[in-house]
Amino acid sequence: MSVTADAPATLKKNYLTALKEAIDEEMTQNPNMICIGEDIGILGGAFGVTEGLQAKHGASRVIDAPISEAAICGSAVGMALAGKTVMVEMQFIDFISCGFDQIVNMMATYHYRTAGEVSMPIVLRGPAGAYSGGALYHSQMNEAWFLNSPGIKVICPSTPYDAKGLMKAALRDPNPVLVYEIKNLYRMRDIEEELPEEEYIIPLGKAKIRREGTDITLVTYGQNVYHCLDAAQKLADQGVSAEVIDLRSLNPLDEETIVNSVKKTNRVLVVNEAPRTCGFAGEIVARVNELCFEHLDAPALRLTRMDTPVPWAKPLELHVLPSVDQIVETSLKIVRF
Amino acid sequence: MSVTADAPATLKKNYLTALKEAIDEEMTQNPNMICIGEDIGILGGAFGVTEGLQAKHGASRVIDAPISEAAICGSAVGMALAGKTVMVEMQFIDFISCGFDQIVNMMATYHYRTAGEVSMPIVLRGPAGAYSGGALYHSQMNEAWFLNSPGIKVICPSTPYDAKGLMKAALRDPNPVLVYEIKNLYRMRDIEEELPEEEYIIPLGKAKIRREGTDITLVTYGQNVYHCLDAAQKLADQGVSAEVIDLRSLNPLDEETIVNSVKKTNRVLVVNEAPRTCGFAGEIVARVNELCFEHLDAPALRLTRMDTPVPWAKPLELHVLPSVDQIVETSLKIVRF
Amino acid sequence: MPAQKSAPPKTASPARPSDLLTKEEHLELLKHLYLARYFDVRLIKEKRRGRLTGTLYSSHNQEAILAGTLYALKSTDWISPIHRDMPAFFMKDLRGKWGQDDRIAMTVEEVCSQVWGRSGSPGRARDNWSHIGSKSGHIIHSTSMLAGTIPVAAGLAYANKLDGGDAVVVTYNGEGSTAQGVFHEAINFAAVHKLPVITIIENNQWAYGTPTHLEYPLEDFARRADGYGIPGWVADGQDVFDVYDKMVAAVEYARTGAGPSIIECKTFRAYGHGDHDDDRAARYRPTDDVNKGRERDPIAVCKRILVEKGMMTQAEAAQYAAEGKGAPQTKDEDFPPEVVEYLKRGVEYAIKSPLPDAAEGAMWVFRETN
Amino acid sequence: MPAQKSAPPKTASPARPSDLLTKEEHLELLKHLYLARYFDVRLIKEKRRGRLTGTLYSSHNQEAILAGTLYALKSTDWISPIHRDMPAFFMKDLRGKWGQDDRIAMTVEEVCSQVWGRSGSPGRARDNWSHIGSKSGHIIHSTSMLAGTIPVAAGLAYANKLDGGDAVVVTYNGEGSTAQGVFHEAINFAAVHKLPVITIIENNQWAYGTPTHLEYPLEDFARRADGYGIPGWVADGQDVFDVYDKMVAAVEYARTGAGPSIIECKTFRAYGHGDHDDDRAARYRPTDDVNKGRERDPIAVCKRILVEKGMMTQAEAAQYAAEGKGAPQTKDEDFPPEVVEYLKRGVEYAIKSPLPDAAEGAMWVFRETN
Ligand SMILES: Cc1ncc(C[n+]2csc(CCOP(=O)(O)OP(=O)(O)O)c2C)c(N)n1
Ligand SMILES: Cc1ncc(C[n+]2csc(CCOP(=O)(O)OP(=O)(O)O)c2C)c(N)n1
Ligand SMILES: [Mg+2]
Ligand SMILES: [Mg+2]
Repeated sequence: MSVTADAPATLKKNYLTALKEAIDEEMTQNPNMICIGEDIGILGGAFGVTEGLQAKHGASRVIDAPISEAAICGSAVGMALAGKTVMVEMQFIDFISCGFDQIVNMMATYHYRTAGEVSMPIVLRGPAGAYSGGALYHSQMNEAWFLNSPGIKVICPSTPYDAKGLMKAALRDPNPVLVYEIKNLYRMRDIEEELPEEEYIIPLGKAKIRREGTDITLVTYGQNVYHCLDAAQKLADQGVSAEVIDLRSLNPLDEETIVNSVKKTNRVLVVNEAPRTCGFAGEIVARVNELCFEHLDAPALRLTRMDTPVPWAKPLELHVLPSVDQIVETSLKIVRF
Repeated sequence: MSVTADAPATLKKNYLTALKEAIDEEMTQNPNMICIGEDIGILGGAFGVTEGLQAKHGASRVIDAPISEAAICGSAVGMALAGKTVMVEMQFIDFISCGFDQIVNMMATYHYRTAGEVSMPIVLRGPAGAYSGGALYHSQMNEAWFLNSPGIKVICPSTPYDAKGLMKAALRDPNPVLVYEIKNLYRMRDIEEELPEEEYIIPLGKAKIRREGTDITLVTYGQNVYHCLDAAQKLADQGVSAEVIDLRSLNPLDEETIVNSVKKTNRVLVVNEAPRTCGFAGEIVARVNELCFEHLDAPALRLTRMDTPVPWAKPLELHVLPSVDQIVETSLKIVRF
Repeated sequence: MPAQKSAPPKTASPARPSDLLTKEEHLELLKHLYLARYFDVRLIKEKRRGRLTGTLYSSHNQEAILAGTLYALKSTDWISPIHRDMPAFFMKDLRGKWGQDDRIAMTVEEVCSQVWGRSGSPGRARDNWSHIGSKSGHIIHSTSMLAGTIPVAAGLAYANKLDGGDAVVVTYNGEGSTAQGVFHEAINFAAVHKLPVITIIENNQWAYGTPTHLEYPLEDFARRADGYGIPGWVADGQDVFDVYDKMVAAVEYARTGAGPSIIECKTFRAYGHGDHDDDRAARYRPTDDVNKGRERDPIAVCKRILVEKGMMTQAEAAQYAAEGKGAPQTKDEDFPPEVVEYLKRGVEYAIKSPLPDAAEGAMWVFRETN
Repeated sequence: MPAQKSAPPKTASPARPSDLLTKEEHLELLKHLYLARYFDVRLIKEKRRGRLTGTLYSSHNQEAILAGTLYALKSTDWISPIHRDMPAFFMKDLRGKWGQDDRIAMTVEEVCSQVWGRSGSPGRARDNWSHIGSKSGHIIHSTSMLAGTIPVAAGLAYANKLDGGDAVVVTYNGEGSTAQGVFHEAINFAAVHKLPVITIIENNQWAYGTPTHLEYPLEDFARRADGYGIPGWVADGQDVFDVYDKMVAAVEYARTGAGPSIIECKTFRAYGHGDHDDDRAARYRPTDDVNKGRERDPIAVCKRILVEKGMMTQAEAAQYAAEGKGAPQTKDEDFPPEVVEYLKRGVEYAIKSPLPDAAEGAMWVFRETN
């Protein structure tokens, strides 16, 4: 595609830049905001999300922490207690397991324990997701751990526009918000887009219909949004009209958008890449079941990672993760139920 | 009830004794078995599950560890690598969050990562469950974290007989098995029972129908088994025949028993006390939906803890947990759907 | 350049800081010991009378640690007490403020309401026992997870320093808790950034049923400081003045920007881990050790020093004989009446305070808006 | 009684252990340095030729740490290398066994198959890069979580000691990784039980993009040992003989039951954190520091000592000139042919080894039966 003079390609921004802008804008507007993480300052982050931030806002507000996830998460709590807004970067979301107790037991419950006296405006964010040969510890989508731990909001943007708007909302939220950034999307060319010049915020808890359809609802988030969109195209070729819902925010969850869609299509497939058992896909199936069982013409199904770790070698990895073909196939099964 | 001569009450054993016997018997039979945990030796455990074990088997096989859950879980991995069977006690299952990474990333995946070369015969066990005024950190049922982490089996016995038989099976399993012991049941008089003189094992992955019924299936585990049995009795008074399935083992899961029951009753309510979102109750709802949707005459529903921590004061605690009345009420709603 | 030596620096003061305290202050410290002791005695009695349920983690015999450390702090400083430190919650800021409770971090009414699990507690009985705190009163709310507030303290200290504050943040920990990974991570972080964080180690020789030699290879837990090149003081935890002296040094060190430090206070756990453990503890702890460990009652030690310093007569010292007794043997007459009165007020308030409404159980999971 | 002092004990040997090595052994150590270096060079070249994907964590300039420590071990000892230690996997047990690969913990073919992600690797390419190991070869399989194998090492050492074995367990860690909580928990546990666990700290001055002064307040990471009362040696990580000497002392200390210890090896990371970081590293690391850090190439240092000791002539030392060069500048001719041959065999094997079958992805989540 050739670039025309009146649509300069340079204005398009990738997912990573969108995140960076959101953080930078909030750091600029909110002098009470601190960033902490491993290698986020001098290096600018393993993926570069915080590049330039330390030079601009100073080493005391953009802290290169020791490799101590528990101390990082715990000190974020202390900073919040002192009135700060804190952005915590996990170098990979997989390493969140090392700060787990401080997050689920200290941070997530602080507001609850104090009957509202203390709030915890903390954003925990980091690169996540498989399909990239990252193997067991650089591929995780472990959101279910935190969705089962009351007191943490969880979001997962899939476009640059959403990434920026949701990140800004997260950084203004008085509660802990965990952001699954899809590392495969950071620099993906296909999804680059122009972002508004003026400031914008996307409130947490609003899903987005990425494609309208009438025969089946595909509920998903993260990079599976693109798999579902591809599958919807293939389904269209076979005469099946699929609606694709990008949840964007898992907690709070936009049940209304899901229910309205199901009322229209009467069929649902939920797709995510986390392990199956007790994953969020099953949760959506359960909710659909609770909220609109009588509208279902077929069982609400899910396509997820198998209950395995994410293996390294490509054939292994692809084997355990949902694919476009599987989405098409399962959708057809549901439609023909 | 008066005790007759030919049924000496002294033979009845409680849940805690059953667990203790299982561990002791395995320690005796398996010289390669080691126990490690906080205060399990000199003290005999906070609740006394390991009482007498150190005196009998020695301080080098029953280790009083420092307050270091990560080192405890990690060293169990090392011991397993050296060919040992290891029993790890968490003083309360809540503190497992402090050893989280070693469990989900090191222990659970070891067999997988080595393509089967190494097995991890480790039992992680500890007191769990709410309804006892234990507040946020002495009440948790955090099984969903581990059910979403491939490579760990999870069980939750509800009777002395099961506790012993399942614990012995767990201690002979070549995989990590996480045991949720219900501390409210440890010394509960009502459930004491005679245990067989001869050795017995209950294989993991077999559910138990605690009460047969035809109108609705109540799927549950842990102390909610008793709530469901009480509810079933009340339902019977109202002419509704409820079947109560005690899962006993969550992974592996006995799908067959659930499906067979649903085929009979066509209605399901799942009851557990973990947080709702991404909890195991939702998982069961999703599976029922996948496996026998066409047999459902009403939506499969769940009754769980609300998505809150477990608060301390009794009225607060009861408010967020499922109750017998709620089970009855929800069952009636389902039956009358 | 970070400090390369871990030897405790000399304090700037020529004399022992405690020698600079006035007679009133000396006497006030003794009163704080009485207060802490009476809190414990009172709760045990309330429990025996069936007016209280739940587990009590006694601070009996360890009161000098709380009194001595808290006396060296300003109200802008933060503290984080744990299960064995209940009196700390109402003793913070008490120096020179007896009878002016409104200026105190947390009132005894609030603390007792917490013990009783009533709505009068700041957390509205959502979490139990020592899991209480106050943002305005500068007390961190702990979870049950031992050592868990040390990183919180480090973050607080970091933020406060960044804002130009001079607050010191003090966490209290049992010696057993120092084996937690988060202890290491947090102190390492605090040492790198020279944060004003003071870690008090209450070495009472036991961590529940585990003796110290199974928790740590060295005699002095203060030596943990050496791994971070920070000062590690050892204080006589039975002597409120020695504790105070070491604390003054640590506070000065912290407040002048030199960084974190550790104070190990040697003491002995008087009873079981909690009162549920009293019977078992009698079996797992050698009687001789227990007797020896309880020989030097901090109230007695304090009185002896007051008499030696001429701030109290022998007769005055003998007036309230709370020392050297178990709770059941201790009578109200063994305490100054105002101490009894003070705690009584708290207890009565708590008992009258209603339970929170059931519906509150579902509230405050998230804060609704900013 | 646990050790109360943390000063490194004297070794029993009168001379430096390395002085007791034969000429052949001296030369063998040099060969091991060549092997490690060539592995790195070869992989970088394979990647540039497009025959390899993925990230390379170079051990360039740090080879003496691996060669010197491994040379002091028996095959019954266990090791746990991490990302920067790839050559360790095939160098374990190599002492005196050149050409007898069947008796070696892990073959170079297996290691290369791992790098290439092929089914010929022991883990069948289920996990990547250094996440490899061998139960029979006594190599612990690490996760990505830094310092994560130290507790595993402690448990292994515990079990082995219980069974009367004399194995020593050695973990390798970057200096940045010592800030992990699990480092503290595991070493504390090992110190309490005097377990034969040796913690090697490869202090290469950087942890990814973070310099040491932001990771730890002291100059010497070996001082972390002081918090546990265990020996903490500092070795010159560029000098394979100094590393060997310290390691012999640590092994002897461990094997005689005295307990764990730490050896910090001072070195410098030659390139970026991984090869993906080379360009950025050139920006975040001052050029002068990098030049200085790479001044003392371990191959050059080793040769100089060999010449000094009269075990090699200047001319022999000059024959293979691998030292002081970047990978692209290094040619096969800069290495002894048998070294090139050895690695080449591994690479060729790996490249021919097929990818694992897709279906294996779902296998071995659980072991089916006992
Ligand atoms: C992370 C964690 N593990 C285990 C426990 C259970 N526990 C509560 S108190 C205690 C002993 C604490 O000993 P110590 O730190 O010496 O304090 P002390 O009670 O002696 O004052 C234990 C093991 C806990 N609360 N947190
Ligand atoms: C628990 C954990 N946190 C973060 C990371 C990401 N990470 C990988 S290597 C690295 C730097 C390691 O530095 P160091 O320990 O000094 O070893 P080096 O790479 O310098 O050899 C980091 C932060 C990780 N692997 N594990
Ligand atoms: Mg103690
Ligand atoms: Mg390093």
